[in-house]
Parts: sequence; C-alpha cells; structure tokens
Amino acid sequence: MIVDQLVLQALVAVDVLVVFIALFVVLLLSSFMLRGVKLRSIPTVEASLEAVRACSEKGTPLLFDTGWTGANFWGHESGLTTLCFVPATLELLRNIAAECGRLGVRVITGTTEPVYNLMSQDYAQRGFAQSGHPERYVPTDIIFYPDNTALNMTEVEMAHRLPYGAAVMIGGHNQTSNVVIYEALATEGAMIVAGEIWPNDNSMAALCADYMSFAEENIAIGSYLTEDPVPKAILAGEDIVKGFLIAVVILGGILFGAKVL
Amino acid sequence: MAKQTESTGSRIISELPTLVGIVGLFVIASLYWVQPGWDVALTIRDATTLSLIFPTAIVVLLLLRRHIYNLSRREESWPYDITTIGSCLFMILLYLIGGMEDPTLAALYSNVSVVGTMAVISAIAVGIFSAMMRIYRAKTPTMAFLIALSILALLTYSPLGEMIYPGIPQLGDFVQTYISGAADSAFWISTYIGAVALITRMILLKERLRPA
Amino acid sequence: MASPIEPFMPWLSALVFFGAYSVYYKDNPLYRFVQSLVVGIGAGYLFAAQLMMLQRVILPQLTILPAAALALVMGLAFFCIFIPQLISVYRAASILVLTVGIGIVLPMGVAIIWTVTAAYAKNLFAGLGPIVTGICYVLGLSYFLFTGVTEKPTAPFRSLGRVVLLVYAAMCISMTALGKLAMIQWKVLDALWGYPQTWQVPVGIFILMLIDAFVYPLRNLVPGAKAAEAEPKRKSTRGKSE
Amino acid sequence: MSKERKINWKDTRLIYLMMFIVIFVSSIAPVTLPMPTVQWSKDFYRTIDKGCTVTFASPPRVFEGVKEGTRVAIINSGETAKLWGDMSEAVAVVWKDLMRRGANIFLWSSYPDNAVILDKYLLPMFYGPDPSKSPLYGTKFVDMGYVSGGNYLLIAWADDIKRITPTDRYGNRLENLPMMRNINAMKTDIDLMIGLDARGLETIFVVRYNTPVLDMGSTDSAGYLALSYTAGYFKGMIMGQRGGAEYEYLSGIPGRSMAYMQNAMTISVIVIAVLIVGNVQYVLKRREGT
Repeated sequence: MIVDQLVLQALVAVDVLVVFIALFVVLLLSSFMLRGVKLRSIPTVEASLEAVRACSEKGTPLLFDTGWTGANFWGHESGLTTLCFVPATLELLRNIAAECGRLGVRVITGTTEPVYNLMSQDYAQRGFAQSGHPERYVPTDIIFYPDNTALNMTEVEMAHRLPYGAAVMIGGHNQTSNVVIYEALATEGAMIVAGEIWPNDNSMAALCADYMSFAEENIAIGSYLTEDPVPKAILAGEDIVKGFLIAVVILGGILFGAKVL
Repeated sequence: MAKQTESTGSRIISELPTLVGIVGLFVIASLYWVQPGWDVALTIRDATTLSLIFPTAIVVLLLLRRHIYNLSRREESWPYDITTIGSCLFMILLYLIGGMEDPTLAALYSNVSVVGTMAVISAIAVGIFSAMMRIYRAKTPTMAFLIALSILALLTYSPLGEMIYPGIPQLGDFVQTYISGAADSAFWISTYIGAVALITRMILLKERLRPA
Repeated sequence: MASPIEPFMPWLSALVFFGAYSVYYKDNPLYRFVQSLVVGIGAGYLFAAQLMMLQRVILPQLTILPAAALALVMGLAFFCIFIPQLISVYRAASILVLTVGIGIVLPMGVAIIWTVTAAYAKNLFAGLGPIVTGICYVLGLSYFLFTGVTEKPTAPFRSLGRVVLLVYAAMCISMTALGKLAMIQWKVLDALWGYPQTWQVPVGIFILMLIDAFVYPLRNLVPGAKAAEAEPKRKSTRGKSE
Repeated sequence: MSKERKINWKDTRLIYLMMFIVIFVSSIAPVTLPMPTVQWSKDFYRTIDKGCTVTFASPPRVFEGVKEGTRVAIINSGETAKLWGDMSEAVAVVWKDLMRRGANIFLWSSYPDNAVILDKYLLPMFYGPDPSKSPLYGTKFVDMGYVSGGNYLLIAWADDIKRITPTDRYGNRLENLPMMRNINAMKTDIDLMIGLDARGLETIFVVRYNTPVLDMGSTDSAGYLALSYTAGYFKGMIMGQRGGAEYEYLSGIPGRSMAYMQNAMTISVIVIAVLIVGNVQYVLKRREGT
C-alpha cells in the first residue's frame, strides 16, 4: 500500500476553500498577466472540422456523440468532469454545425442527458444559422436517448445503415461502451475523432480513434475556438498550478524523506 | 467612456443568468463545509434536482415526435418506429394503471432495459478483442511497448501468467497499482484543475453558457 | 403479485441479450426490433418515473415545500425553448441547472487535487512502488501543460507523460476486455443452467445466421428487399481482419 | 451458390464467432486453474477476517473483523446492474461469508435497477423468493430497497436513518425490526461498509468517521477505484469474477467462479497468439518493404 494513514487528514487540515481560493487567485492573475502566451495545439479541434469535410466528400452524415455529458447530480467528484465538458462540447457543436451548414453535411447528435439535449438544439440551430443556411438544421437529428443502452444500440444500427463518414465522439460513455460504437464505425470505414472524459473511455479511444485528445484537453477546447486572449491566458495559468503540484511532489517528497517535514 | 459603461452594463444584463448561476454554484458548494446545510442552499439544490423531471419529459416527447415523424413520412423504418412508440406508450399506460410497482412494468424494465444494458456493456469485450486483433500493431516503439503491456495485463488477470511464472502477475500488479494508478491520478487531477479554470472563466464571463 | 407475462420473461430476456449480439453478423431485423424495444421501453419507463415524481413529490408539496414550487417554475421555464421570444428564460434555467450541478461536486474535486498530491509527496520514499508512482504522476501531469513556452524544455517529460497515460490505456484495455468477457459468459451460463433453460434462443439465432450466410439469404423473404440490398455501400472493413 | 457465401478467413466476424465458441465451451466444461491472489483481494479478506484500524480522524477506530452481530452496511450505489455479469459470484461468496460469520446485514440500493438485479439474482439464493418472509429478515438482514438521494442520502443517514426513512422497502417500521435496534446513525452504528462499485464513501465516511470501507466492482472498476485503495481509503477491494475466485480460495467457501477463469484464460491465449503472430508478420512485411 502506497499511502497508509495519511491522506484526508489534509482535507481536515487544509480547508478546501483555501485551496480553491488559491487556485482561483492564480488563474485570475494569469488572466491579466499571461495574455498573448502561445498555446500548443489540441488535435481534436482541427480534426473535428476535418471530419465535416470528410463527410462532405463522402456525401454522408456526421455523428456528433457526447454520451452522458451534461448535468448530473450523482454527488461524486467525478461528476464534475461531465459538467465541465458542457460548454466546450457545445461550442464545438456550434462550430461543427456552422461548417456542416456551409458544406451541406447533415449532423446527427446523440446524448442521454435531457438538459444537454435541449442545449444541443439551441447551439446546433445557431450554428446552422451562422452558416447562412438555417434551413439545413433538422431538429429531429438532435437525438435524445433514454439511457446509454439505447444510445449504443441505435448508433451501432445507424452506423451500419446510413453509414457515417466520420464521427466526433466527445464526451463520456458508460463503462467504456464507446468501443462498441467505435467497432461499428470502424467496420464501415468511418473516420473517428475522439475526446473522452474518463480515463477508461480514453483508453478505448487510444485503441480505435484516428485522432484523440485526453481528458482535460477537451475542457479547454472552448478556449481554443475563441479569439479572446483571456481564456487562453487562464489556460496558461493552469500550467503554474500544475508546476506547483509537480514541485510539491518532488520537493515535498525530498523534505518528507529527509524528515525535515 | 460612457459607451463603454453602457456596453458593460448591457453585457452584465445579458449575462445575468450566468451571474445568478455562479452565485448559485457557490451557495450550493457551501453545503460541503456547512453541516448541516442551510435552508436556502438546500432549497435551491432540491428545486434544481426536482426541476429535471420537466426537461426529461420534454425530451422523451421529442424522441417520440421523431418516430412519429418517420411514420408520417412512411420511411422504411416504420415497423421499428411502431415498436418504439408502442412499447413506450404501453409502459406509460402500465404506470397510469398500476403505478411504478406494476409487476408487468417492472418485468419489462428488468428483462428488456436491464438485460439490454448488460448486452451492450458485455459487447465491449467483443469490440476490444476485435480491435486488438485487427489494428494493434507495433508501428512505433511506443506501440510495441503498449502491446507488450497489454499482453502482460492479459497474463496477469487471467490464470495464464501464474501458470507460466508467478513473477508475471506480480509484475502486472506492480504496473497496474503504481504506474496506472499514477496515470489515473494525473488524468483526474488535471481535469479538476481544468474545472476550476472553467469556473474562473465563467466568473470573468469568458465562458459562454449560451450560444454566441 | 406476479405479472401474467412473467413466464415469458426468461425467453424475452435471452432474445434481447443474444438478439443484440446478432448485429455482429450484420444489421438485421431482429437487432433493429430489439433496439427499438430497448429504446421504447427505456423511454416509457423514464417518462413514467418523471410522472411519478411529479405526482408524489412536486404537486402534493407545492404549497408546503418551497423547493417544489421553485422546481415547478424552473421546469416550466424549460418549455420556453419552443417559444423563440422567451428563449432567454429557457437558457437561464439550463444555466442554473448546470452551475448548481457544478456547485454540488466542485469542493470534492478541489479536495482531491490537494490531498492526492500531498499523499504522493509524503510517501515518495516509502519504497520502490511509491517512488515509481510519484515519478509517473509528475510525468503524467506534465503531459497536460498547455503553454508553448514550456513546450520545448518539457518536451521529453511530456513525451514520457504520454507514455505513462498510454500505459494506463494498455492495462485498462486488457482488464476491461477480460471483465466484460465474464459478463457475456454470465448470460451464457444463465441460458445453459438457469431455470428455464433458454439456450435454444442463441442456438436458434445462430442457425438462422448460418442459413442466411450459406443456404438462402433470408432477406429475399421480404418483398422488395432484394433490390435495396443491391444498393452499393461505402467502403467497409468487413472481411479485413488486419 | 454465390461467391459471397464462401468463408472469408479475414472476415472480422470470425473473431466474434471464435469468442462465442470459447465462452460456450468453457461454460459447459469448466476446469480448475491455478490462481494468483492480488494484494487488494488479500486485504479485503483480511479486513473481514481479522479487521483493521482506520486512522484518518482522531481517535483511530479499531475494527476486529466480522463476528456474530457485526453491523455491515452493503452500499449498492454503483453500476451494479450493468456490471452484475462480472460481479455476481464475488458478491455471492462474500455475502455467504458474512452470513456464515453471523453479520447483521443492512442493504441499500441507490438506483431502481440495482435493487432489481439483487432481487432477481442474489437475495432469493439466501432468503427465498420473498425475502420479507424469511426468518432471517429483520433479525440478520434488513433491505431498504431503492431509496433515492444518492450520496446525499448517505450524508443524511450518517446522522439519522430512521428520521429520514422510517420504514424498510416492505413498509415495516425500522424500530420494530430487532436488527435495527442498535443501528441508526451510520457514522457510529455501522461497523463495516461494503460498497458495490460505490464511489464517494471515502469523503462521506472514511475521512470524517473512520468507517472501515471495502469495495467490490467489475474487473475494470479497478481503473477508477484503485486510487481510493492505494490512497488508503478502501481497506481492500474485490474486482470481478476473478476476485470472486480469489475470495473462494481465501475463505474456503466453494463457488462458481472457475468457469469464468477458464474462459478468460482461453481467450487470453488466443488473443496473445494472434497479437504475437500478427505483429511478427507486420514487422517482417515492413522489413521486406524497406
């Protein structure tokens, strides 16, 4: 066992509020001080629009699947991830819808989250409107499924029947069931762009996808899609936080090891 | 200056829902350290949770609308559209007659939905093994390393490794516990940092929660 | 009280489970029927559950529980998505749901950031395993650095960090496959040794597949379906195992 | 006969077919195989057998293992229904062991389908088709069934179960059930907590009240639960049918997990062989190409 009797004494000793405020202050200062800092690229941002173009060439629809991304109240910290994916994935959907509108590609979405489904309609409609082709928006293509099983079975069936030219699978799936859809898409030769939330879903994407981005990279997509320098500066500020955590492990480890702490 | 003030003012008004949402966020977050919770926070939390029944009902109706639309256009999927609409309405009818405890409603749910879920979740194995056999090739040294690790995991978590050499599952356990465990932490921790950054952007009104 | 359809349920259960697998042969009417049934039953159950909540929790407590009244107001706001002039009302409701959801779990996420990191630091030299964990955690985190400034000096660490994340992926892929494999077997055991035995269902489906593949295409039994099958399909990897 | 109907040895469907053949054969004729026991399974059994000490809050809490009358809460709040096919034997053998040792078992399910799955496949094995009619019901076992609220319910139950939920799933008042006379505030009145793929128990119970917590999941649940084990929150884990086989070995209680192990082994052999052959072929072809 790595860590006996240690950990959440820290939760008692170090107030969560203090940690949050410290993180917030660092990121807030970064938003002013790190403007203009260059960021590395995230593969799925460009690949998603490439997927639209691939569908345009093949004359097929595009699948935009976000699984169970959205509002949830299961009361465990991992739920934070699905919630935080909402703004980024919706912003990506709007951009994809705009590109689809321009190129005349049909985009079919899938989600198991009711509020997210309604928000998807709002964003997709706006995207098509921005392309100058609002008439290309098809409300019945923004599909809600009552559960993960219905989503998987239907998307597998549609992957074989339509079939899709490309799929942007960005979000969370249940118990790595994304691989079931990947298998159907791969069988039909579709291009797969994946950006999954959970580590185990990421593993399935690593196995099957043509392009993929890991976990937190997907929360940052919204910042990459805007010209505003502030969100990018905040992303740069995250590096300070991560650098601090790395320093805590290395220096803290040495100090604990030397019994200084 | 006046113009800037005006635009800031109108911006704040247009972003009022986001601002209210952020206040709500911190009111709810306070429940973590205020024990027992205070009434306003509990009311907002409970009301939000309960309100979810409405969007859920709306999207189920939209789902039905999609199949009715297919039917009205006499698409080739009509027998399946009828199955979907019919089974959905039948379940609602069962509820209206016998409530959630209706035995037929429970029987259909457990033998169709729950078993269907098991089928989909178990089909993951087929998807993975098929993909492993078809596309898992040592195109790079990293890929070769990962294939070796996948084989190690197969040896560790089936009795095979122990049969060959007892050190194999020990090595597999070591990789799983100490390397995979650390990678898992890195995934989650970076995501939680991303969550705090997202909230910072929301507070600065730089993260849009409605379409631009 | 048992349902009158209870005696048929083991058969339905086997049909749903193995019917779902029939798609691995090819897209077929049995699969589409099962899929439609799963969607319909799931949607009906979900709707019924919402009706129950409305009847048992919200409506009876409307005047005595502020949360119930507020929930009704918020719920009605969601219907404004269908009224273009009131779209902002709908958006306000959806934003509130999202932010309240984040508020519920945010402190837990923040707590984990600090406590896990502190745990790794405190035990760094407690043995070979913890040292490896500490190093891999640091490498894994460095993969998620975003700035271009850090790109060059941290490139080797980020590359190693990616390998660490992929080690997780490689282990997870095999473990998941073995775990889910057991789930198929669980249903097979249920079909073979459960009461009543339902192994005839998967065997029947398999025989139909053999007939379709080698004796007579069953699609020809459906009038007009033959022409549809002749329609050319896009590039498929069926028949390419590598 | 058309050309298409010939067997194409590169058809991916042969992979699917091979898997089903292996599964059917190993289900019909299981054999016993040597099994390594992983550390978290050993810790799980040791906690049930000998106990453990939990030291997150002050003062430390000493748990002396499951004995007659030990109050055990089974928290069925994960994705048990979806994962049941990979958890069934492990849950069954642990449950059997708890009963053998005389534990008082308190069960709660956080989703309707989680309750349904135990009703259908587990409880009838130990308590008959209607558990409420079992002589053990109320004295050694109480089922709350599905109660909504998720982890927030657990937070409330930490202080008071009976105030929030005065009755069990069958409508019996909890104060009338003999087993519940000394169970009300979960933070003090539960000696051991076993989660079924449960998450969040660390922050609710372990850190604040030093509750000993064990967790059970599917083989790959370790992916998201291992963090809690390595950080010391969970005092042991049982993962998947393999975990069931390990527990059967450790406890000496016979079970049915071996069929799953045989299946895992056969498929592993085939996949490893295909991976090695496929990759050697790939490397050779690439060399030829260059």
